[in-house]
Amino acid sequence: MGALDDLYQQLILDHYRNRRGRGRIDGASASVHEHNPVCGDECFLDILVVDGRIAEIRADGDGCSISQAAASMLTEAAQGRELDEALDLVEHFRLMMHGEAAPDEELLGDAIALEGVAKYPVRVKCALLSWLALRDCIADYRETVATGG
Amino acid sequence: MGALDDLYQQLILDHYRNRRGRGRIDGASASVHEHNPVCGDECFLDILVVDGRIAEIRADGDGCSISQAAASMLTEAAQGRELDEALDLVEHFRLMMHGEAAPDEELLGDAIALEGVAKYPVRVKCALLSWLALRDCIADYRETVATGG
Amino acid sequence: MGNSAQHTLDAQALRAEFPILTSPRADARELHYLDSAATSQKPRRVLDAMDAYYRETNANVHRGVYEMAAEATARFEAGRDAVARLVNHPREATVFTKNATEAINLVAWAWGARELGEGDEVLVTLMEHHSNIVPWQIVAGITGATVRFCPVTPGGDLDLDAMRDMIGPRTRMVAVVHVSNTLGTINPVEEIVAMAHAAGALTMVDATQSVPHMPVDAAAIGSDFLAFTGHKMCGPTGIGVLAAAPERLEAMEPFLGGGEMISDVTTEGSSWNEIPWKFEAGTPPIAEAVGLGAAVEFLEQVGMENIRAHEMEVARQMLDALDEVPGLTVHGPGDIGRRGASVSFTLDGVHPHDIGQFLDTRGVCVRAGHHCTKPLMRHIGVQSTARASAYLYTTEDDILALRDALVACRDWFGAA
Amino acid sequence: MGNSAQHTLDAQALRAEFPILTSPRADARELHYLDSAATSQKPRRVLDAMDAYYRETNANVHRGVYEMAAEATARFEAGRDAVARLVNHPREATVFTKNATEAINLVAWAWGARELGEGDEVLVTLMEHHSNIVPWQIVAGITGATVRFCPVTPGGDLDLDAMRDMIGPRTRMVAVVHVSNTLGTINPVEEIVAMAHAAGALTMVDATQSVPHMPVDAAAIGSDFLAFTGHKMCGPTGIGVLAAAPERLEAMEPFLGGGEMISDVTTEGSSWNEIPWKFEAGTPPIAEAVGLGAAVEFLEQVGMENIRAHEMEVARQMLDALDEVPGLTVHGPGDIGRRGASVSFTLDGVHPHDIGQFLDTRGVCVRAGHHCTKPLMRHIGVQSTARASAYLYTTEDDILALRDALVACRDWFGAA
Ligand SMILES: Cc1ncc(COP(=O)(O)O)c(C=O)c1O
Ligand SMILES: Cc1ncc(COP(=O)(O)O)c(C=O)c1O
Repeated sequence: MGALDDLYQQLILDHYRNRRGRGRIDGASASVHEHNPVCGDECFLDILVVDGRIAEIRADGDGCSISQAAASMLTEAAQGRELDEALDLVEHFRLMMHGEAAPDEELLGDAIALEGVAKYPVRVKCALLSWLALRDCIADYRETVATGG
Repeated sequence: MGALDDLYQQLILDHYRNRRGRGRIDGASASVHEHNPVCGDECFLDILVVDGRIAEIRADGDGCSISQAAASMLTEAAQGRELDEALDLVEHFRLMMHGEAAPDEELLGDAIALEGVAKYPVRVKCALLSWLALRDCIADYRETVATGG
Repeated sequence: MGNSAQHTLDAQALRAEFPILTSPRADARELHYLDSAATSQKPRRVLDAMDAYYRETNANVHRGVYEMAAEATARFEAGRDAVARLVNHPREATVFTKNATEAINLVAWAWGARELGEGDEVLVTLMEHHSNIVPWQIVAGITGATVRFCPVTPGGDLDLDAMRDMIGPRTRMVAVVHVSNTLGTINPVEEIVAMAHAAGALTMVDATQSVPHMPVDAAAIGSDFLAFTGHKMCGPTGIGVLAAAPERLEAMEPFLGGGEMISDVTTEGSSWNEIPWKFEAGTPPIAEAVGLGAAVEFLEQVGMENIRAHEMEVARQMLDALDEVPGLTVHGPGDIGRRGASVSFTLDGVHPHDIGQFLDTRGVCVRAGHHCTKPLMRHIGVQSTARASAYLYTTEDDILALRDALVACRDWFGAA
Repeated sequence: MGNSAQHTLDAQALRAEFPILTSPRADARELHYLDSAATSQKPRRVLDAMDAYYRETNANVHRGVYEMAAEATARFEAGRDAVARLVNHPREATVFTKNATEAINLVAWAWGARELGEGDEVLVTLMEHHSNIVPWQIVAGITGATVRFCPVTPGGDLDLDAMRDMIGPRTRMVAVVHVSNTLGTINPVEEIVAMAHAAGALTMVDATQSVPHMPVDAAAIGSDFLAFTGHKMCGPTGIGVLAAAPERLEAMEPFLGGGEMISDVTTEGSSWNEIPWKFEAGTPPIAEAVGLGAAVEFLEQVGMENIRAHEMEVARQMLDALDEVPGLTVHGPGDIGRRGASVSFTLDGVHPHDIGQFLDTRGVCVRAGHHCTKPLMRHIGVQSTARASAYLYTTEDDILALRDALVACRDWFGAA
């Protein structure tokens, strides 16, 4: 079971079984709905922005252990961050998933446990789904603000 | 040179170098113009029909030794035959070329020398070009007669 | 469970012909390959036939005067003869494409893009593979035609009554899968073809999942078009087949233009070669046709009837084994007489991706996802399923490994 | 004749890598394969890479969760990386097709059938292969556009002045061959692309005969589309490549619809996957991409510069040798700096078919026919030619065998 333990670290299974930051936000500043073309999994992501920071973030939708744990870890890691900081966080996570950056534990928090996923290309999409949704969500938010919407 | 002699029998080279029945017929009863899609070779075939017989037959056009010899042999073999007889002759030749009939020397005349071509699928098209042109030519002739043209 | 006296095929013995199933693996896990609906494994003789082609007589086909080119052409066309024979179809109406998907697109573009118009309808089904949906959607988008979907019953069958109602004077094409790659359902294609023809519509049968697994008689089915693919029937990737009614092919304009498919090309325009070559533009999949020919010979030797009998047995074993796994739901017919040996399932509390991943650690390869049947997935209300699919080399041992791995998987993920 | 100090490639040594060139033949004739413009021979490592793929990790790509499927995907996509690297093109804009012909048809249908209209012009040249003529004729027939032909000079070059005059505001596409498979002419494609772009037209470069034989830099050429084929560059049959400007691919609607190329499919309509997969419907040529990747690695190791230098030398040897044969006429440029090593010729009094047949008895394989360039044949006033074409494994020995066989052939047929 070596390979299994490698991929499914306890921390991942823990986040999968006890998801943090699950649900929707009433009156969110921005929301996106994305899906994984490989398996059809969906992710709803809401953020509430206050003073240029992510005051609240929630992810919803069903999916595999990796995608659920990644969403759970994302809500913890992004909570309270400035938008640019959050984008840097997402980019760092993306690079780690593509094996192009050594993980920064301080930045990532529990999400560092997902490092082993990089070895499973199909599962990388699962891990990235909610994280890239945050990137799109922030872009949407900024566009809405810019156009005075 | 065994294989070569097999394909290019003396009789074939002789017909190639000294073509019989070459040219066109002024006032032909029917004419066709066909070409070999593989190499672009052309064949013009004219027949003069008198009393239901091929009173004269001529083939023109350039081509390889096989196609030229086959045309030459055709004019000899078809000369003077009734139309249905000529069609049987063509069919017999076609079957021989596809290895589906044992050659009948009496019927074919010199054209029996082309038997060895059957082993060379690409060259079969060369040998058949003028012979199948005769088939089409007879069909055209009959249609013209039928429609009172 | 099994009782192999019921059929004459010895799967264990046949495995010896498949190098991938017999060679020791780097990770020392035994390979329980249960993903043959995605692609089949290849017997040694198929690999050897292609290798021999390249080593002995590789040359471009149809035009070469030299002997090696004639030999290449002969081996290539012998592949066509074999395929045509397998499905009882005239060789001149057996067109090689790159896969089943291209075969369907060929018809959608060459026939549909020219013949369809505003108000015309193409009827597909909710259990079609994307390859028998999207080409029609694309061509409908260009021509103004409409694509309609015949529903599927809760039991996983086509709703033939609904189909009968949906086929009408506007229906120009009925495109239907013979065996569903997701549900395993075997559809009554002869009946459907007759229904469509009675209404004046043409028919496309996607036989991708039937030709590898059971006797398929194109003449008996009587469809205008029948498509399948080489890599799922012990053959190589890179080759598919369109078996079409000769008169349809004669009447249709060509699809891809280029070398091979012409009779003459001038600056004013071009004329076309005879069928089947009229529809085979450019250098064809030569080695692939040689490999597919060897695959067909292998299948004929094993016997398509025997393969079907074996897979019915395996399907029964599989359904029984899955029944032993708590919390598991099978999607698709339960009657093995009406289904193939592709079985989709979901497991309460464990996502299909996690099933696939976990099973892999025990050497059990299954597919997880939507299986290119998203409309069907939406219809049955799941986002994805796990799918185990068998072939002639599948043994009871594979099925038991599947069952044991699923039970362990449930425990590992702590499903209730 | 030759002086191999001028280049660094040792063709004799390289032959050892090609099983077909080294294994004893049934008829004990030595093989002088001079038909590489039709298809190249394959080095052992290409065959081994495909065989290993099937024996070790055969699985369908892109969706499988299990390790073997991930490994299959990795090897397949590594093939794409190799091809993209060879022609200096972004990998995501490097689309696998079944051959060069499909690559050109993809553009003709996906772009042309939607974008062309009455009054629009597609400019091709008189030296195009049918594969870069017929797709445009078919799509012009549907859309009402016109296909025009740029003439060729008596020396066998494109008439660039005429081309300049023909390119105008109605020109929507300029489609031109990089190296003529019949004449051997190398066309100044960078200049032509610039000319076309200045007039607002798109460009398709048929690089089928250049990519195997010389360094080709897609970025430097700058065309919107560049097509080539695997089987002529030491790779397998069943695979071709379209290297396109990424923004064109993004903007274009897909061509073939089906699995792999979708993002979502619903009964209402579908959305598309990212490029390049948006243009790769159905199971791709997986083993073929693996083989092509191995072929590219082989070519890179030999060095494209070295291959070009070697072929210039061989072309010179060939022109010199043919010059020694009485009554022989070469069709195409005499300057080896402006030509590849495909040489078409005719022999007074002996038909090309007879040349091909006679030469075969001496183990010399040449092509005879119109080489899928009928408009060119009409233009230069012949029905067919014989063509000898070289590659990296061609030696002076092959050339001398060609010369001797031609002299003997003339005598045999008693040409004056
Ligand atoms: C110049 C040229 N273009 C296109 C093609 C077509 O290549 P393929 O037959 O692999 O599609 C060829 C080869 O026959 C060629 O020589
Ligand atoms: C039912 C069905 N139709 C069509 C296809 C498409 O086959 P290919 O990918 O070989 O074109 C598949 C396989 O994925 C299938 O299962």
